Amino acid sequence: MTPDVATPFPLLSLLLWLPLGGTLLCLLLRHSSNLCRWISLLTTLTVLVVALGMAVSSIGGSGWLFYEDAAWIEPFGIRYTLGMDGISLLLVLLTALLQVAAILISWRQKQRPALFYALVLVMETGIIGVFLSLDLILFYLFWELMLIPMFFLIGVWGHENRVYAAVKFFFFTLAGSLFLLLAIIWLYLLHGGQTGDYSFALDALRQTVLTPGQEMILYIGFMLAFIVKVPLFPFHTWLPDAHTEAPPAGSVDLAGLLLKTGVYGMIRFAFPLFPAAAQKSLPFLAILALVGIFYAAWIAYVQTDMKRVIAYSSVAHLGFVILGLAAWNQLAWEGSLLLMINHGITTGGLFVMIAMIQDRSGTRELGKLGGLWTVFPNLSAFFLLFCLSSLGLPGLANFAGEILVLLGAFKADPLWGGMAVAGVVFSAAYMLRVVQSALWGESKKLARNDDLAVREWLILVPLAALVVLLGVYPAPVLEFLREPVSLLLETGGMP
Amino acid sequence: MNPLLLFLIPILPLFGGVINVCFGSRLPHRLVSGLSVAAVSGSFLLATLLWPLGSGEGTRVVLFSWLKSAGFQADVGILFDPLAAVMTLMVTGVATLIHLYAAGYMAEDESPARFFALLNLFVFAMLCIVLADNLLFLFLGWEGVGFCSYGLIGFWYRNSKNASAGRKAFIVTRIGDLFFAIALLWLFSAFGTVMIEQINARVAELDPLLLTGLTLLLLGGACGKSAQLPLMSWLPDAMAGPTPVSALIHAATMVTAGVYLLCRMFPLVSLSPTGMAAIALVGALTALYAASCALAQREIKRVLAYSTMSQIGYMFLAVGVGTVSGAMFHLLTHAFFKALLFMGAGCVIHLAGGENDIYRMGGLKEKSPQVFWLFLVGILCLAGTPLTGGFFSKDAILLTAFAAGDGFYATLWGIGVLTAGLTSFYSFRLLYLVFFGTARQAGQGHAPSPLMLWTLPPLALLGLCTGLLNLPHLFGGHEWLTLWLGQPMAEMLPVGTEIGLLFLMLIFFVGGWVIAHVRYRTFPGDEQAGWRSFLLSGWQADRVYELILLRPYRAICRFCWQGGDKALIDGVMEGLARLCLHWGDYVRRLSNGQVAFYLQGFAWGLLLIVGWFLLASVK
Amino acid sequence: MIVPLEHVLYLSAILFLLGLGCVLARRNLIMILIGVEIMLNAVGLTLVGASAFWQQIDGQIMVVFLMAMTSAEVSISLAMVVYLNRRKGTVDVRAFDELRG
Amino acid sequence: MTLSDLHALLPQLILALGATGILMVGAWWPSRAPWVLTGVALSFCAAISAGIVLPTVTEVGGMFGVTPYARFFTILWSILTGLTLLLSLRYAKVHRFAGAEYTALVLFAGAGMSLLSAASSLVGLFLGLETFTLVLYILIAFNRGEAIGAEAGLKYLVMGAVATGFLAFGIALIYASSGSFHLPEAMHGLQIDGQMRPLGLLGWAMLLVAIGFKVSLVPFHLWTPDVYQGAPAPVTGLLATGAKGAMFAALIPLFAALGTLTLELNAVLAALAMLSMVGGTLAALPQRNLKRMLAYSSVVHMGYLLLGLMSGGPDGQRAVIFYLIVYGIATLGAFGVITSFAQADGEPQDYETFRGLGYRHPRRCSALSAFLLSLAGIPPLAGFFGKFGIFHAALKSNHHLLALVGILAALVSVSYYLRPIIVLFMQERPAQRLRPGCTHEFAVLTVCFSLVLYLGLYPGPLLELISQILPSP
Repeated sequence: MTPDVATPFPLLSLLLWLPLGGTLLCLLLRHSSNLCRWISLLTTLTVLVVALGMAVSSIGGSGWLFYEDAAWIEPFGIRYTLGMDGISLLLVLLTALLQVAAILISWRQKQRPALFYALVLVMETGIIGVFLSLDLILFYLFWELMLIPMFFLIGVWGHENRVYAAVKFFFFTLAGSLFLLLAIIWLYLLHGGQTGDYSFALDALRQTVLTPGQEMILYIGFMLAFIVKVPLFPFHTWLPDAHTEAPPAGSVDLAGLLLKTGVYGMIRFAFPLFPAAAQKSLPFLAILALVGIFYAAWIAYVQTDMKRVIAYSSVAHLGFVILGLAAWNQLAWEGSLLLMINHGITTGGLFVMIAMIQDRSGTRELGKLGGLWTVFPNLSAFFLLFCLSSLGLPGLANFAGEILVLLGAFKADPLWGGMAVAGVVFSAAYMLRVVQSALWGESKKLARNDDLAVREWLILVPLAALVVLLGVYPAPVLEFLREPVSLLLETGGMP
Repeated sequence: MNPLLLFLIPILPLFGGVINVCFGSRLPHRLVSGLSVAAVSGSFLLATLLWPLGSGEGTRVVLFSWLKSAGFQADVGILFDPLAAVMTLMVTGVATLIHLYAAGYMAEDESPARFFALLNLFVFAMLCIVLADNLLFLFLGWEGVGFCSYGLIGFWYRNSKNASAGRKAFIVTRIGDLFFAIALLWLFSAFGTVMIEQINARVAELDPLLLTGLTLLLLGGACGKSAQLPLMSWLPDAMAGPTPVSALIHAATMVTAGVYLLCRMFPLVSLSPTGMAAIALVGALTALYAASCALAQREIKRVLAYSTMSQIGYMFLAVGVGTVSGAMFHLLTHAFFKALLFMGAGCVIHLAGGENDIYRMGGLKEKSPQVFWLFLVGILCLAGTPLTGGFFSKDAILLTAFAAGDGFYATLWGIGVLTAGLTSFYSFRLLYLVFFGTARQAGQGHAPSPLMLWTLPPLALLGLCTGLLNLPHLFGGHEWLTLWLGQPMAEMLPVGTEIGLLFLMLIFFVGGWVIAHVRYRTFPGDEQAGWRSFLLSGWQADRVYELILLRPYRAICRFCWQGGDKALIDGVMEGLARLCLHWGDYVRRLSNGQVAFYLQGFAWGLLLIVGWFLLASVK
Repeated sequence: MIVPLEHVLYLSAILFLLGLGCVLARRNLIMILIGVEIMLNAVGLTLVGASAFWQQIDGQIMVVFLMAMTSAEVSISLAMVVYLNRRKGTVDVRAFDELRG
Repeated sequence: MTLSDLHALLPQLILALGATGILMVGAWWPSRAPWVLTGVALSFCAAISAGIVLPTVTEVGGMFGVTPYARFFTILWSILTGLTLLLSLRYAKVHRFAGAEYTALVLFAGAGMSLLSAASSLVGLFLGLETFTLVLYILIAFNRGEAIGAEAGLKYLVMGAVATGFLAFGIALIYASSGSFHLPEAMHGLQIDGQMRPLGLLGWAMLLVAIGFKVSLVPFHLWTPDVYQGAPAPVTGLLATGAKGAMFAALIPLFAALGTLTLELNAVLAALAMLSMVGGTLAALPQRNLKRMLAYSSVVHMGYLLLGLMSGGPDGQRAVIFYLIVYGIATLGAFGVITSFAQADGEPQDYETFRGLGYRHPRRCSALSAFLLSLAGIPPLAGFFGKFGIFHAALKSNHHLLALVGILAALVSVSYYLRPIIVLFMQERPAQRLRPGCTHEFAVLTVCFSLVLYLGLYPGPLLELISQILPSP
């Protein structure tokens, strides 16, 4: 079933294994940290350029933009299948962009730099792999591959109780994904039993005929892994701890990308494989999302650590995304995917800013900060811009996604849409509290008071430009999303 | 003229703002203020030039499609119809004068770039509200205005009280925006479009209950932005911002956005009687509430702030009784004389050496007769002295309210007349305390810069003469504004009742003046009576909100965090882990090093297996 | 067969249980090893009985292997006993419980 | 025993006769390094001969089969013996082991394991098992330097002796009820009208007790932590991988021969598997000693293997063999790392000594973390496909409950695999530098590390090889 676009040069594999090459180089040359720094930056930049090239070349394309398929493990029928459509293209672009920001923000990493850059690059392979793979076991392999580097990033380069946060992060995600493994194997056996050919290909497994009972159990098995990763309401407590303890690059990856893999997993695997069970579970998902939006927004209001506020704000924003998915119409889905990408950029920017503020003021505690505007006007301006985008000011990134989600959700069920809109007020409450205690008021004693360095400008200007551009003119992104989303909604994914 | 030029009106201030944001701090002070004034005056000129485009049905032009996805279409488009033309002209006109005034007022401020950038962005956002052809673009302007007011109110952010005043304004208006957003969503799900024209055209299809709901939501949105009951507590605190900001935001533009929204969606609003009654009620009550608070205010700008709130109440009352032209007429006159008063207040503060409290001012008449005469004109219009703009517009509203007739509207008319009396009382109280009596201010003030002074006369002239714009028939006028807006002519009351009403208004005006004259002509000394402090704090509104809203909110948040996250979810997880460890310890102690015990393990194993087989085979 | 197989099996079962009892009850290492020997003898008896019952030589060949293995085991065990006695001065099994937990 | 029989048993002969040769000559010419190296050479040449020499006859003396299955395992165990000897070269010098005796014993153990795996009759099984068990009694207590070695040897000896008693009694009872030692006939003989004879059932009960001891299933596992802790590290590696692995290699044809009768044993096997998985995991949680933790982890892994064995069928057998190999490589690697850190005054075991070591010896500690993560079953490493195979087989033979218990055990087990990694890399205390490793140890560790990584990414070829050598039921 390889569609027409048989790419001569395996671009997807290049995209996938380039970061791993960078990792090996970093590990080999680990004694000269400067060299490693440049290698990792070069790798992430090349990945970004390749991704941009692929995006430009596939404007207006339809079906699988890029597709690769090769045998991997015959005895079990596992194949090395990679496929990229509109959604995964955008998410890969987001990954590439945020990885460059992550490397740049940890440019002056003094504690074991080579190992740090190597782990960040392995993370990139894992994330891109999740967004591209179409074979369930390959997907699962990359799903878990993301776990180890993040565990070490938090555990080794974290702050005070980093070990607790790292173990908690590892356990929450692993618990979910082990049930995913069982569900995958059981589905594979059912499919094999019915059709005789044992394979893990996504479109093959979509043909299995399941009794409602089996379908619901398998659906729960799949969703458990994704709900923990998204973090939906009851399973979100790992995120704030992981964020507070993670180093800047780790936080950017965690907030910007890892949360998206959960949502991507839902729309690519869980919903298409078990459409009936998905329909039955939508109200439940919507309720959890709504509770998540309010619950996280309320907690964010009383947090003292800046990173925890942003972490809880991510839980609230992802609540919006899930609400959009639960509304199950084209408008809401395009809105939630757009919001997912915009949230990645905004929150990535926010965490980069927090890292810069921490470098300069030595603390993330809201109580000890203040009056940054007088000392760093440029830095504070950017921080204000990202905060405004995060609280959903129209004309900036998050609003575009949020309004589409709200419109779609309101069309699906006025009660949901109406209540979700209230979430916007609470998000303003906690974001403005952060801005208030950080930027305004009298400025306190500061470690450094030089405003933005050139490197920092390099990170912030593209992100800020994107935040404004995606808010004012999101049409190109929506264009990429249109066809895959409509396919996912009706037939449950590509042929 | 090419309709695309219309887009230049909002784009010029945007362009000015963006340049100031990016390069402002590097440019000299003169260039920064000059650029921003040029931008706004440019769009004012364009508004006057393109005036004919707005006549009749108006012109609709689209720049590009902002959000297009599966049936939802919201694009950056302009609807330049009579209503929008009037508002654009007023906004850009007043804004130009205020920018000039600000150039003088903020001469010695240390970060002019940020101020003028925000001012320009504010005008851009206001123009988006006025010119938007669909509700989502209007919503963009709506929240943009909210943010710019947040930035401007909290401009002197070093004193964190100003910053929190800005935050309070942003959040309270955001609550209003919430209702407006829900109305927007509802309209989209009902009509499948957010274009204002299409909605107004097909508004008859909706059932009455939905109509009332939508009207109430729009009223909620308007209350937030125009500081009406119950979302009014942010306006007095917003005086923390510099005076040009108060003049621009709290006189001419932002607070009128709510009224403009109701006028824009009037076809929808007018179809639900309960909605109209609610709007009228909110307007009247706020008018009364604000007027009563203004009586006891000590700071000059807070008096003007409450007076703005009360006058906006009149405009809501006008919309509530069904006359859009009446509301717009009062909106225009109010914009002119209130901007004049605020700017005059700025000069007064300069004269009094930065003193805000009117009880510690006085005798400024001799100090600067010019400021006195201009301030007097503003006070006369505000108090509604006959033949001034304020008199005609307020009187038109009260006439229509009286004409509405039945018991409910009659009471609202009564409240309106009573508030008119109170208005004249507090206006003259302000005048006497500031300009007459002995000079009580401590510091040595300095004369306001010429730039500030020369922007006042035009506003004074406009305040007096706008009455001609919509003269009622009694005075031989032929209501140009109503004609221009295409609204139905106000039906004729018998001449006798009209004259009677005018006479009644006159009595209340003179009464207010006389009482103020008696009370405040000679300085009565610091009054600190009990009921005054109640009024001073706006009927304790802030304490009430703190008690019933903010304190429970913080309690819930803390409970969610400690109770929900920490105790419940983490507690369960860590409990499980500890349980496993406990059992693990128990099993670990099984291998206690004694070989004999290990052999007993064997025996138990044997028993288990043989026993199981016996059980299996017996079954 | 001169005696029915069941009798042989009962005897060897009793013998086996006696050996097992001795192993479990005793604390002296040598007595435990003796218990093991008794169990192995019981096995030898069963094998011989079974070989007689099935009229095959395999059983007895197995017994020969069994005896060879038992002697090897005894020699190693006694070597261990001597070694332990020299180290700890006692062969009481309870003395050896440093490795625990 | 015609010439062709001897020809068929060549690899085992090379090992056994080589061992006796070394033992004899070693008495006169006591030295250490050369004998260990000759031992390594012998084991590798045995492995090569098993690979190349194509036997003409399929079974020798009715006791040992020479099927591809048997030859595969002979290669495996001789390579394992070679690696263990290579690993213990420096260890022997440090602890002043008697070079000749040590090599001879390890080679005997290798021969015993391959014989056990090749067993096609109960007698062969008994002999193979006893050969390397006796050898292990001595090897465990080989380190005369410390007292705990002796204690470990004692415990293994006593438990081993009793287990041998049960094993022999089980074989005798099965022979009594079926009339033959040869596997296929013995197992069919047990069956009368679909049911297993009561005598046969009792025989199997005894057999299960012996198996329980040998592969340390829960009620019989109490000796494992003490023996792992007491024995010298290379010997523990051999014991953990070879002894248990060979046992399972023998069980596969045994259960295959049993065929439908396994259903009667299923209940007990399920109980043993569940007890092992749950009990082993719980006991390992509070451990603060690396070797004891690895002991309990081996108990859990034996539970998984038993689950795979119960699933039966080609899938089950392939899963067991693959899991065996992957578990063996990882455990050997882990103990190899401990050996490389060992000094005269004993091996570093407690987590205290490992604190912050990750940055002093980055290569070995990252290898150890890789082995631990592979044991935990984290994807990029081989352990994942091992567990995947087991769960695939279990679900295929719809042991849903056991698969669920397995998943939960895997989840909880991750915590005690992570603890050493946390201690190594995440706890900052300037650890004093331990022994720098020598080339032999690095060679073995690199082999294990690359195998764990290679099988994790590309297990295809090995899986195909295994499915070819599976014993036809």
